[in-house]
Amino acid sequence: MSFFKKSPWVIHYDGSSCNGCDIEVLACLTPLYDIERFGIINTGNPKHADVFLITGTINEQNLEVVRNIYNQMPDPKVVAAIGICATSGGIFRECYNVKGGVDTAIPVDIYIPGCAVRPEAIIDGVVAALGVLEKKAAALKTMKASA
Amino acid sequence: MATRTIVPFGPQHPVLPEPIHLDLVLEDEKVISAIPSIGFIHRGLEKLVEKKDFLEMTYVAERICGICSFIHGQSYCQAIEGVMKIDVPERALYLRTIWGEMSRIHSHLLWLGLFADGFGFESLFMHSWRVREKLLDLIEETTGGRVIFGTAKVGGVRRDMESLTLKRVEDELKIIEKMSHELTDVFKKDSSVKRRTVGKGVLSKEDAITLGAVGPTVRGSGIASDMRKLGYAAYGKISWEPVIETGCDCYARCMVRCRELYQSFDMIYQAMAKIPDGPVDVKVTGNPNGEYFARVEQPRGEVIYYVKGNNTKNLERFRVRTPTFANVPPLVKMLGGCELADVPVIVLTIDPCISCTER
Amino acid sequence: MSQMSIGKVVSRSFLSRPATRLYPFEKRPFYKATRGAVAIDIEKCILCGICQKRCPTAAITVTKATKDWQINRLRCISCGACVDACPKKCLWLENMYSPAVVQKGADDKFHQLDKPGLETTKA
Amino acid sequence: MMVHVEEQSLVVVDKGQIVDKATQMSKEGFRLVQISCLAKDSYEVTYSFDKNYACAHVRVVLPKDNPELPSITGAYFAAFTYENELQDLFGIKVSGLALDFKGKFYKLSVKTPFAPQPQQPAQ
Amino acid sequence: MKTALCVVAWVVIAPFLGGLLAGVDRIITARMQSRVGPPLLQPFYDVLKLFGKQGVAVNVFQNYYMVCFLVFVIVTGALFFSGGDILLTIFALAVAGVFFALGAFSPNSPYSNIGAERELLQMMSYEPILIIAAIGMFMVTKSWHVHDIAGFQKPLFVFLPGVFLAFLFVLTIKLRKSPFDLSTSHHGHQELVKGATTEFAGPSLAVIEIAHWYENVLLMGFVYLFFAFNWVVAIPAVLVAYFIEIFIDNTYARLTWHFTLKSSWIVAGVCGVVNIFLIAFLVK
Amino acid sequence: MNILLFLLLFPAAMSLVFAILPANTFRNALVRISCLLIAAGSVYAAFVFNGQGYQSFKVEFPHIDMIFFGGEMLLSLFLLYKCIGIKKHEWYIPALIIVQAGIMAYCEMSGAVPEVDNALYIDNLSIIMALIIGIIGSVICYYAISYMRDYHHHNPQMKDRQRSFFFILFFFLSAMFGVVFSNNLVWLYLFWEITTLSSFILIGYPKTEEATRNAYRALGLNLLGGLGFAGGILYLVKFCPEHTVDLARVIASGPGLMLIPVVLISFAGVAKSAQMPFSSWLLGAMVAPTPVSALLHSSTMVKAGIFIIIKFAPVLSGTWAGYFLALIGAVTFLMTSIIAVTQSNAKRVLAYSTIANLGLIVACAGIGTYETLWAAVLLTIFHAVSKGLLFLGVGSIEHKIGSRDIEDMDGLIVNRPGLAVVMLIGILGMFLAPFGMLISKWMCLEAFVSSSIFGLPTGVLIAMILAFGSAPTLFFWAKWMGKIVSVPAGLAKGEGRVPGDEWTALVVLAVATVATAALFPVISWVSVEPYIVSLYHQTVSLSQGNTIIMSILLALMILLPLSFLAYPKKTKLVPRYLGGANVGDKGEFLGAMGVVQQATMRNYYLAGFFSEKKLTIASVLVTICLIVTMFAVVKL
Ligand code: NFV
Ligand code: SF4
Ligand code: SF4
Ligand code: SF4
Repeated sequence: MSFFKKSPWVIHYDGSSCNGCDIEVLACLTPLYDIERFGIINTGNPKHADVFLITGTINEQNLEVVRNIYNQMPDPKVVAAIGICATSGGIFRECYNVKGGVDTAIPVDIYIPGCAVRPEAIIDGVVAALGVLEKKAAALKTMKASA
Repeated sequence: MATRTIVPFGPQHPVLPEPIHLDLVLEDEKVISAIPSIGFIHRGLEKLVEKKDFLEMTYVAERICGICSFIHGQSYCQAIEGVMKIDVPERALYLRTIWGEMSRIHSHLLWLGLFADGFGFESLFMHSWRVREKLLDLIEETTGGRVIFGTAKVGGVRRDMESLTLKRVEDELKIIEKMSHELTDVFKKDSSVKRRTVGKGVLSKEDAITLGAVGPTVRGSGIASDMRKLGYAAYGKISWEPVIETGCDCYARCMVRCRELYQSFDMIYQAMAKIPDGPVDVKVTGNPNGEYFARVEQPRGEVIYYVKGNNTKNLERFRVRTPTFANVPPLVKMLGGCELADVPVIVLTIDPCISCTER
Repeated sequence: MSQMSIGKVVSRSFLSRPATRLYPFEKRPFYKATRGAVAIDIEKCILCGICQKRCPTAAITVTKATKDWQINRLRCISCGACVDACPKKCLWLENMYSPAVVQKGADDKFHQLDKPGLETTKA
Repeated sequence: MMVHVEEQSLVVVDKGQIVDKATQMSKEGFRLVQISCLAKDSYEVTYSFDKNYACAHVRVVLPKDNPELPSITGAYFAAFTYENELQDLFGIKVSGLALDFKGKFYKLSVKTPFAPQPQQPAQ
Repeated sequence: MKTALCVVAWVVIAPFLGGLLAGVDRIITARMQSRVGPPLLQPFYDVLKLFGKQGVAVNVFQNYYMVCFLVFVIVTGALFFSGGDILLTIFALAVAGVFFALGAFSPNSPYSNIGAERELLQMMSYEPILIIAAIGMFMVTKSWHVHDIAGFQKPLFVFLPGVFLAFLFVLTIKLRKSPFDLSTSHHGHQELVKGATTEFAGPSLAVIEIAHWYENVLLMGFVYLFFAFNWVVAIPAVLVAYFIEIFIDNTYARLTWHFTLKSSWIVAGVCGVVNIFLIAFLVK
Repeated sequence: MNILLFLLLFPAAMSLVFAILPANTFRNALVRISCLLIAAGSVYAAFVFNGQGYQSFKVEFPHIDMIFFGGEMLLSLFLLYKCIGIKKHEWYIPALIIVQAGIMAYCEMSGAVPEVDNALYIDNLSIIMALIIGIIGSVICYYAISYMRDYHHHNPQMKDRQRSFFFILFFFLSAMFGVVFSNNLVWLYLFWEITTLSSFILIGYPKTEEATRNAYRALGLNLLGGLGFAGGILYLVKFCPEHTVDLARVIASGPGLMLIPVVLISFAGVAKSAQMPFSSWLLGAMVAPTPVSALLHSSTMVKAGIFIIIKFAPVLSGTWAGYFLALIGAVTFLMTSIIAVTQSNAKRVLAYSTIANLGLIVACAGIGTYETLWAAVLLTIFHAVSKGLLFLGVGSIEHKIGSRDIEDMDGLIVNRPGLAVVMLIGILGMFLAPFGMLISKWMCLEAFVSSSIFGLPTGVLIAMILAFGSAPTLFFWAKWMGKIVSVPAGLAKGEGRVPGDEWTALVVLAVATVATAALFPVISWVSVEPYIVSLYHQTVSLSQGNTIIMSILLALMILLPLSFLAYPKKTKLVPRYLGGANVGDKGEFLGAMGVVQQATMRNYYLAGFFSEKKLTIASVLVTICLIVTMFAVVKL
């Protein structure tokens, strides 16, 4: 039995979002949406996190930061690109400093569109991400077993 | 031997929702120096004018920031209207005022929560955001978006508010105002909050001027500087005075925002009482030609929109100087000699908005 | 200075019902004004391409040759520019947001948002 | 009715005078509002100062080649952010900066993106 | 035989109690914040999940200290619940605390390091009161043994109100609650990210969590001692004490280490010491 | 008796040899052999006399008392000679010398010094002290061989005066044996003064300005204490109705008659053990080469001060003077523990901790009940072993990493695992359960709470002070351990090995630290308890339950680190958390202005919170008041 579904801890990083998606992620933690109901905690520390919520585009300066955070997260982990900026670059796609969506830096497991994303969409998206997390956990287990 | 502690504070850091980096040099936990590094959110959107026409840029301006989104849109429109000498219908001006102040309330409530989180007062954070959600419902109902209002438009606003809605909004706002009182009282009186804010991050009146502080940051240092006094939108037609506090510390800046909350409620009530009937936009024809500096009071202070058009669809130059950008030098000053634990508190008292700052 | 100034609020909250809406078990209908995903009545569309031109994020692709109107939902910022521009008024913004997807591209193109079966209005 | 239009006062000064001008402004109690730049055939650097809600804009025009500016951080320390921006985004060399980030204020994928010269990818 | 039974019971049951306590804590906290909060068993889900995670670390040593931390917390509790010497219990708890700090020092990363320093500062803040509490208990019951203290027929807290107050004060530190949640940021966010636990991931984080459960139960055991004359009173008293701690957690901002150290020493010095002297003169 | 004479005379004899021999292999071999012999001698003495209780011996030697008197005068002359060229403000030093010599001469000349039948004695306490001096002292001398070679290697500008160094070192040991074996207080006084002289010379060894200054400070303060000693003798021979300088008789006479001289001599003990108003000399002594520090702190000098106070504990017991003496110790313990928190120089931390622990011993001895005395003796043993180890460890580390700053010891566990383990054992020995220091502290606490004077709960106050004082101890030791175990990125194993002699010394002491902890009940039972019983006719012993628990704890402490070897090390290593700004995996990050920086952790010493200077001044004032009170209440 895997408990990943019951206790997904998240870390949130603001790539170069306009804050719109950002504060919606925070809003999810607060009383009206309260995602702690699903066991979700915003850890703020990559080493404790299972789900990487990232908002905003990837630009020259945060590329390495995003990779660093991703690499410091222990397996199994999933990445959720939150908001149009994160999924595709959105309205800033053509800016000189913008490289594009999150998948230009790290593999993304779930894309949650919206500008700004609604908290409900984030909840739906994270729940969908948990399915992926579960699968990855199972894969990790078999890998461990075979190793 | 390095004799001091060097700590990278950010860019990813749980107390800061947005990326900002500080090189903190500490001696036990005393901050000897704090050198900021920014640019994590720099997208370069000012240059988008080359690719998007000046009307389309409204959508970009609204997305400079998701917190002060509406006023960005408004400021952009005012700048274009300034260049093109467009007459905006009065109802639109009042609507801009109402939405602008709603946006300020939402921004301040949000900040109160983040500030509380910054000094580890989790329940205060939660309750601030609980109240804020009520306001977001009103915003969503009247604009269609929770954080990106999407109602700014050159020459007016994109949608109207029916008078029935206006009445309901007013009633709801009264409830929200009552709820906010419970929270601002905590900021005002609680001993543990005071212990964390009084005397922290002092910015003297002189420094506030020479370092170019704006918004609640400068008003917390006892200087009445509020761009709404310029009288744009409907601000010239309602009665109000800038809020100032003279404490010069984190507590004073917090108090400025707490009081501004109620000022904003009051402004909305006044605007609702005075709002005339009529159209909410005019048709825009032609292209901008000439330059204009528009100055508007954002929740965090004065924002400057500079536009220069050359009679084509695309602007020649578009520049935004946001309040947080102006508040960075004062921040550097405030951080010197504080405690590590005060770093988030002080950083948060300028209400940093990095996405605004770095565009 | 007062101690535990928030005590009243905290105790009241403790004793009364939480403010939480139990999403996804309890859903609140969206407002009429809520801007969600773009939807199209493809029957009415004349494939004029104005919406494509007006879209600030280039989310819409209109291909006259294949009579195709497509939208990339991972690009649309729900600004409504296309809706405002469409001469046939065949576009509108749903109140429902577009759903999350696991694969980029796979779900990129579709004509009609699956009706989420939500009430779309309140008040 | 007419929208409120703020009066725009603008003086153009020589590059050599800007430091004196800034010092004078500072003595008179003006606040530095912003420094912005427009690069076309030449560089137009505009300094804005404010006192009692009255804004004074001062402009310096620099030639296209090797633009250089003296720093006004002596008069307004806060100018360092704007002047670093001038260096990074426009490629204007600002001499005597109190806090010089040496082109590391922003990390950009193209060098001096706002300069009229053709842009090159950084590094 | 009974001792052995107590020890086994402690080792086996305490983590469940501790986990439940943490679950209740989280729900009550959520309710105070007008939220629904996680399911009751959430702490167990968390820990079980953590065991399923990959254990990343900065160096090969660091996780080991945490195992030592857990072992020593268990030993401490075993000492306590088997009725051993109360001072020795406190000292053994200090050993456990030191291991925790060493674990946090080991990765030499700024946040966990400052967390470790703060952990030590916290220990420095609460040690005097723990010792004073033990002394007070001895002076009243004439025994250093938990066994005898628990068997004391009169209500201890009546004799030791000041000490009990001071103890409640430091309990906030030990339970890692605001305003003294300095070293690990158990609740909410702070300048130290996750402080001492920043560099721990997966299984070793689970180990830390379990150790904290044990520790919390042990601390509740301490509270129990003050009311041990009658378990019908004691158990509700323990729960009330815990509830008060949660309430305090939700009604205070996090304060600084200066304040923590100063205030806890002052409280120890005033409430604790005065109480002890009164006892010394009154209870002969 | 012969073995006593051997211990007294052999080191002195060897010291003369070393005064002649230059540093070479032969000399080194000779030093090693002497060390072994001295250690063996003390062990032999322990074997022979343990369990025999108090034994005293008559020394049949013509004019022996005259010789001692001559020695005293010579010593004074030598010291006066040394005072040529002192600074102006140090005028008090020759003055003290002259006053003391005058007092002794007056006593002698007036022919009032009574005879002592048995001038030498041995009892369980002397045995313990002799073991400390014999074993730890000689281990330190042994260590000094290679240390001094490296020392001069590292400090080429310094003149190599190893001959006088080793001369004094061994002479010092002789004097210490003299202190613990003399039953004649006049003899004891001479030995006492010789330790003062030796430490004066050893501290001044580097001949730098600072060293000279500190040496004179040590001399001055110890002479001030010596004045108390001389005063005590004067009282005994001139004013005391009992009229004796026989130590055993003084103690047996009890507080009624003997409190005044005992308090006077205890005052000397307070100075020698560097209690609070006098603590500065011991801190200044840090300038000397490390073996000297080790010697002064663990087995000689300060231990002489402690020894005399412990010896007098039965007289002090239950008196107000004794209580105030205890308070001096307690206040010293509290304050120096707090000050130690602010120190980053390893030797200063050790010095403050020594003063603190001696304070604890003084507090125990001052209270003087059988329980506290038991704890005091055990503290002395454990402190000697661990402190010796720590000082030698720091010395070796300093030679290897070129710094004695705790901040520079980070990564030692990777860099120099051997030294790190040694240091960790030493530190554990100082403050954590179940090691000796902590166990004794625990016993003190229990003992203080139940002690009282005239029914007043006086001990409780000291117990409270102890409760507060232990907390900072925990802080600075644990912090030091933390530094040692922290692993900075990109650290390689250090170059060069620790010299064999040093290693031997370190290992012996490390093993001793663990062994004393493990054999703690045995030590208590075999040697401490008999001593206590002989004085009080009752004693403490650990309950069996606690002994078992402690054994379990100790076993865990030993087994846990060992089991690390079996611990799975398959974890994936990732760089430390640096807010996502990491560059590479060496702990570097991309800082402001695009500069790549190393994240460092230094200087967490709360120096802005606790001020060394202010605290020192405050505690000096308090302790001076306490001393005045102590003398004032002698008559109570
Ligand atoms: N208020 C505001 Fe902005 C703007 N302009 C600013 O710093 O929030 Ni995002
Ligand atoms: S998707 Fe929209 S709301 Fe979200 S960050 Fe991007 S621009 Fe802002
Ligand atoms: S603008 Fe309207 S009609 Fe024209 S292509 Fe788009 S949807 Fe069809
Ligand atoms: S709503 Fe805006 S972004 Fe979306 S398709 Fe229409 S124009 Fe494009």
